[in-house]
Amino acid sequence: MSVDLRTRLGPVSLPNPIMTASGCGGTGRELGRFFHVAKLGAIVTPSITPEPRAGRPAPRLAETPSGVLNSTGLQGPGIDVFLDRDLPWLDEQGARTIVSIAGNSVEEYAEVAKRLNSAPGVTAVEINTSCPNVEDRGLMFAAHPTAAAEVVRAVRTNTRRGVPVFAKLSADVTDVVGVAMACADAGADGLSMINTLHGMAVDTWSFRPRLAGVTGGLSGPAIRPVAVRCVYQVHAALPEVPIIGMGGVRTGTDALELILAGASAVAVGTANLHDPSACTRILRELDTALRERGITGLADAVGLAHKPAGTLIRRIDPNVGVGEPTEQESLQ
Amino acid sequence: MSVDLRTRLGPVSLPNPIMTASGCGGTGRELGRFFHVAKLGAIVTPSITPEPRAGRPAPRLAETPSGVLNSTGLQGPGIDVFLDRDLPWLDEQGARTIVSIAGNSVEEYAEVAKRLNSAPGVTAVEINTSCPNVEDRGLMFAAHPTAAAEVVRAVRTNTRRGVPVFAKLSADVTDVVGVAMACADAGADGLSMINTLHGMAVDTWSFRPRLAGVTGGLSGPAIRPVAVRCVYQVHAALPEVPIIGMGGVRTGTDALELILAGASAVAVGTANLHDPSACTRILRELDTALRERGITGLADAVGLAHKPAGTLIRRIDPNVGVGEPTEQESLQ
Amino acid sequence: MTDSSPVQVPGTVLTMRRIGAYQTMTLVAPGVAERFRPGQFVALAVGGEQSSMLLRRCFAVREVKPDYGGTVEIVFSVRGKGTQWLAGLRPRDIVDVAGPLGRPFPLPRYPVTCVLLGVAHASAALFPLAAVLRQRDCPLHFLLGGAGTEEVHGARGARRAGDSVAVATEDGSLGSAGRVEDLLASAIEGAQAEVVYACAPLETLRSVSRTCAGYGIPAQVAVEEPMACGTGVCMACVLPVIGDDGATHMVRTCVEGPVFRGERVRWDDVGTIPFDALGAPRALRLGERP
Amino acid sequence: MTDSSPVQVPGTVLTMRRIGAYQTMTLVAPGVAERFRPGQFVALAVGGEQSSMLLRRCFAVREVKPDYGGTVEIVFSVRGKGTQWLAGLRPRDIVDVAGPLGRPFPLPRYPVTCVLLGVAHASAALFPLAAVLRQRDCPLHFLLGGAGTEEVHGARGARRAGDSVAVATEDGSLGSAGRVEDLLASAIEGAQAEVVYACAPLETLRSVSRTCAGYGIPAQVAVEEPMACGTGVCMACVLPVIGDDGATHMVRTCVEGPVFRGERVRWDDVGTIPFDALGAPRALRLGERP
Ligand SMILES: Cc1cc2nc3c(=O)[nH]c(=O)nc-3n(C[C@H](O)[C@H](O)[C@H](O)COP(=O)(O)OP(=O)(O)OC[C@H]3O[C@@H](n4cnc5c(N)ncnc54)[C@H](O)[C@@H]3O)c2cc1C
Ligand SMILES: Cc1cc2nc3c(=O)[nH]c(=O)nc-3n(C[C@H](O)[C@H](O)[C@H](O)COP(=O)(O)OP(=O)(O)OC[C@H]3O[C@@H](n4cnc5c(N)ncnc54)[C@H](O)[C@@H]3O)c2cc1C
Ligand SMILES: Cc1cc2nc3c(=O)[nH]c(=O)nc-3n(C[C@H](O)[C@H](O)[C@H](O)COP(=O)(O)O)c2cc1C
Ligand SMILES: Cc1cc2nc3c(=O)[nH]c(=O)nc-3n(C[C@H](O)[C@H](O)[C@H](O)COP(=O)(O)O)c2cc1C
Ligand code: FES
Ligand code: FES
Repeated sequence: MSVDLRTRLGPVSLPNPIMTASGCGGTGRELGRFFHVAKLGAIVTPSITPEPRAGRPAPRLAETPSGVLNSTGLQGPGIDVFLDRDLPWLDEQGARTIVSIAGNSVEEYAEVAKRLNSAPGVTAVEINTSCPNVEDRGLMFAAHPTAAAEVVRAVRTNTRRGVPVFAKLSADVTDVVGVAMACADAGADGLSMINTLHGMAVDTWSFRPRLAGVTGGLSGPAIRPVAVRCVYQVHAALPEVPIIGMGGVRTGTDALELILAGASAVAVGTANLHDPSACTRILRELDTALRERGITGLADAVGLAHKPAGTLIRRIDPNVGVGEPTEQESLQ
Repeated sequence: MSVDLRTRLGPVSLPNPIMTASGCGGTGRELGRFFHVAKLGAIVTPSITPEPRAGRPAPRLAETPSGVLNSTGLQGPGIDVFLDRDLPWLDEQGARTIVSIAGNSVEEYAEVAKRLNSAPGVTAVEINTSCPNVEDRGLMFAAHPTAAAEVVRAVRTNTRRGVPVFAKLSADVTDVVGVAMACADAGADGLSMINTLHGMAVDTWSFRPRLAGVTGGLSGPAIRPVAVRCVYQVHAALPEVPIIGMGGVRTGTDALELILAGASAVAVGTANLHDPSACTRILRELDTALRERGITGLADAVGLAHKPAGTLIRRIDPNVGVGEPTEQESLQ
Repeated sequence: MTDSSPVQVPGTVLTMRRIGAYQTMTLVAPGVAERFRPGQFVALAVGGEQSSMLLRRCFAVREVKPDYGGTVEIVFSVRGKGTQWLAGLRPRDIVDVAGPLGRPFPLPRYPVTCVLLGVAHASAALFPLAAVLRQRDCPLHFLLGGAGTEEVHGARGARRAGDSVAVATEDGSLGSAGRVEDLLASAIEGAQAEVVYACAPLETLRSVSRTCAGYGIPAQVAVEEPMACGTGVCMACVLPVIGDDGATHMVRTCVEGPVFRGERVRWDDVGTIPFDALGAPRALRLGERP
Repeated sequence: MTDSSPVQVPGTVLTMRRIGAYQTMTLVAPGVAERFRPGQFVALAVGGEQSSMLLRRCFAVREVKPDYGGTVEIVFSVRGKGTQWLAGLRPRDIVDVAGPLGRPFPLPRYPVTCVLLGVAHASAALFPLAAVLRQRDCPLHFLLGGAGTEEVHGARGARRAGDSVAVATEDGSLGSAGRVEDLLASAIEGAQAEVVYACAPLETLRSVSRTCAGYGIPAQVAVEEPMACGTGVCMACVLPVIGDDGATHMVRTCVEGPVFRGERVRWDDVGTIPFDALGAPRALRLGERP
């Protein structure tokens, strides 16, 4: 029995659902020393900003139980160097690239989106909405449905048709479904969930915060239950909107858990730090897990946890179902 | 060198800062088979409701990486049996009892508070604000500053002076500081943080949610960074309001981490499931940890992570400082 | 803290052997043995100090001995990641042990004929019980079941301890083919049994309880509900059980069980909150939608 | 995936010994040895399959051998919970190994006189380097330091491999009393050294870099910044380093290091984002409040 791992994210079809999570797969080259990056469904880039950013001072990472806190501050070379150096490399490798973008104002997001628009090799755009909005007392865009929607609208307007725009949401909100709906209404083709949880650690010898940035983002298996909950709630409310699920995926069955909750694709973040081969291993394990469970098509598993017990019907969902890949995509 | 572990929670002084977290220490009798419950700073009861509650169907607990998901549904005997059977037992043991209360409407909270008012042996009242408000589409009170404040006001009004009222907050909100401020303004003498995070797990064999209640509360070391962050943020905003910190405390240094972030006392939840002696072990470890760091009074450590590097000045804070215990308390 | 309180001690692995489908592990756990009464269990912490696994794993006790301050033997199968970790332990490794926990089997005051029914690893709990019943001169008839030969635990021990032993396997590879509960009626009749003790999965216990009710004899059954703490603090392990007051209560099997009178358990309502249980949601009681 | 790519393999513990303050562990890790060049390191996963510890632990390589498909030896001290777990491993246990990682020491094309300076466990990295420099007929002078005798690693090995060895301990229990960097100037002068290789804590490397700058000779220093992945994906391990373009970049020490030219590292700005670093916060660059 062979498993059809293809998945659709709006207008785009991917050969399999496993991708790196933004900021956890480097430029692609680093993990490329351990496996061929084109084997994954996609590579998600670190969040790209209009200008180069030096990030936050060290210490930037702290280990917590089954988790990691980070405050890297989106260190990166900026859109120019990204377009010159990193995107072409990914394209040469045959990778499908999802470009994560970030900014501190709606204009900055729009600017990056515009610059990407003429670049070849962009499979999708993911909006990191967890950035502080300098125009709103530094509150992250993701905190308010209207702020998140505004960014989505700006990016969608500046991105060409056929390139889906995903809004990446934070779970640090009272009502993630409300933010998700606002983003979908504003034109997001899909949703990515979840970004890191807002956390902190204190060194009990120095009595100081363990991160130079004081607070940081919590990721890793510790947060998986929160990710599963968000994906489940949002898929229940917006069953036609494709979701890239992420948060604490370490094994193929972890990925399957998010898929059952409603994710059409799964991004792997912190696990890459622990195991540089994590993405290919997880892809292999997912394939085995589906096979062992008698599931022949990934699409059949998407959202299955919402169905009454015992349901495993073959269905072709217009959104997540297995469509024929378009010619361009199947050439990749 | 001996360490002064006493701590103040508003008008009340406790011999040490370690307590059980609500719903994780049984009635006191269960852990009482492993140690004397009066050794702890306090015992926090499961959330007491006006009527008996059978709770949610099983499965009710699921293990997650460094965490536990629960959906027990506040099973309990109701306020009558609690007052007849459980509270007197705790009082006999010499334990200081913090009674956690819950309800599905402001009236239910007020009702339980009223019933407690005439009962002897209540050291403090903790309001579990994470209950669904039946009058507001089942949204938890903790989700909205106004709803949380309303409950606090009702409970404070119905609780006698000298018995402090703590509002227990959820971290599942966009702005925990806002909720904390609203509760303090409404008369809360202190704040307890954090309740479980909203999470979920899916069984990858049955394809069903692993909890009968579908979603549940995530607790354990996995969430400690979120707890530390909330305690730190709220202590920064409201330095005079005492905080009972909780979330993922497993060792004495974990407890110290919350204290450095701003907690005057620390509740231990999930660790009791893993280790029935956890509370006394943590108390011992905390004593050792303070001693090893040359800290002679617990109060000196409260909020130390907020001070500039290198600060460890002896200070008597009117709120968390070491007051002389009142006669009644020192007799216990 | 009376003597019947459990203890919590660092247990030291003494021996670890594989027998049939099961691992048999003996731990030196001072204090547990002397307090233990048949039917009680131990709860082990798994994964070491930095463990990501926070829930305890509960196991019936196969045997206690006074050696080295007290040893405890358990028999287990590798199911998930906790039992996998346990199976990887070697002599001298340390496991935190809490026990003995739970209510033991009630014992007859006079010699009565007993049927002891066990399925798979759960049969382990029958052996300390058999030893005590033997001391009280009770005739003992064992019924052991399992999926196949490898999954039947304790056939040899039962032959030593019992007056008779019958075995049933689902694949027919040992004894009669089928489920062991199907042998119960004739065993009760043949031996004129006055009480049945059973340790088995829920389905089997339900059937055992029915059969015993039919004969008007007590079924003392030890359930194996998913547990999380084993000590009564978490409310994970509840079953709907009819109390002395005639009302249905959601009782914790780790402190009010694991042993129950079969007819008290509302087998058909396991996994639900029966509408007439004490404290069941009001909406349900009024016949409204939940 | 060129041959200089690292590999990731399950390593098998071959031996584990305690020497002085350190654990010495040899792992069979096929593929690492043949790719290894002096100065590179390995990153180990700790805690087993269900580990709650997600970050890798990085260690310099003390020695590689072709035996069993390739072995790797590391020398480490128990610091936190990960190294504690490693120290508890026994022969035949499995540890996931990624390596060799990072940029190796640049090697001189002609025989030049070298000073090799190491402090505590970090001295380990000097030995594979010394072996290669020896092959190139470089005279080698070792300077080894540590808090006390127990903390000086490799004095015997240095005596075998080097033309001279000087030791300094902070407590004066071995060699001269004080810090080993205090011996550097006279070692450079005495040996007419043309290059210094150093593996030590940051403070020492800063001092080594200054001394070398004073003599106008290169310092090749291997830093030991807190790392998390070791493979370049997480941005944890950055230092402010002046690039070929003359600008300061926050570079990852795990891929662009751990070896740097001493004068390139902005030692005084470690732990900050220098205001003139590429991409430093604009507000700071404009002299505004952050
Ligand atoms: C009173 C009692 C006695 C038992 N005696 C034995 C015995 O003698 N031999 C034996 O092999 N098994 C016994 N079990 C079952 C044993 O506890 C589980 O097989 C074991 O806990 C599974 O752990 P795991 O890590 O492999 O599985 P996981 O699925 O990883 O366990 C996760 C959590 O669920 C709980 N859990 C999962 N399955 C069960 C189960 N069937 N019963 C209870 N808890 C469960 C675990 O304790 C743990 O807390 C007994 C259970 C109980 C309640
Ligand atoms: C290139 C390099 C080579 C090293 N070589 C050696 C060696 O040969 N022998 C030796 O004893 N130690 C060496 N170290 C230091 C060693 O990596 C740390 O002592 C070890 O990771 C601490 O782990 P822990 O679990 O004990 O501490 P924890 O504090 O629990 O570690 C938590 C996290 O912080 C990281 N971390 C903490 N301290 C350090 C540190 N000093 N350097 C790097 N990461 C750290 C850990 O890797 C881990 O990711 C080296 C470090 C680097 C970067
Ligand atoms: C070191 C690190 C850097 C990250 N950088 C980014 C980033 O640049 N943009 C972004 O949207 N998310 C970033 N994230 C969040 C991850 O993409 C992901 O949403 C989160 O870590 C949860 O997934 P995980 O548990 O698999 O890591 C980062 C996470 C980590 C650990
Ligand atoms: C099984 C279980 C039951 C709980 N019951 C209650 C409760 O009745 N009332 C309440 O306010 N919190 C309850 N909590 C939350 C805890 O009191 C605590 O806030 C939370 O678990 C975080 O702390 P921990 O990580 O130490 O467990 C419960 C938690 C668990 C795990
Ligand atoms: S297992 Fe926790 S109460 Fe029974
Ligand atoms: S340690 Fe992760 S990038 Fe260097």
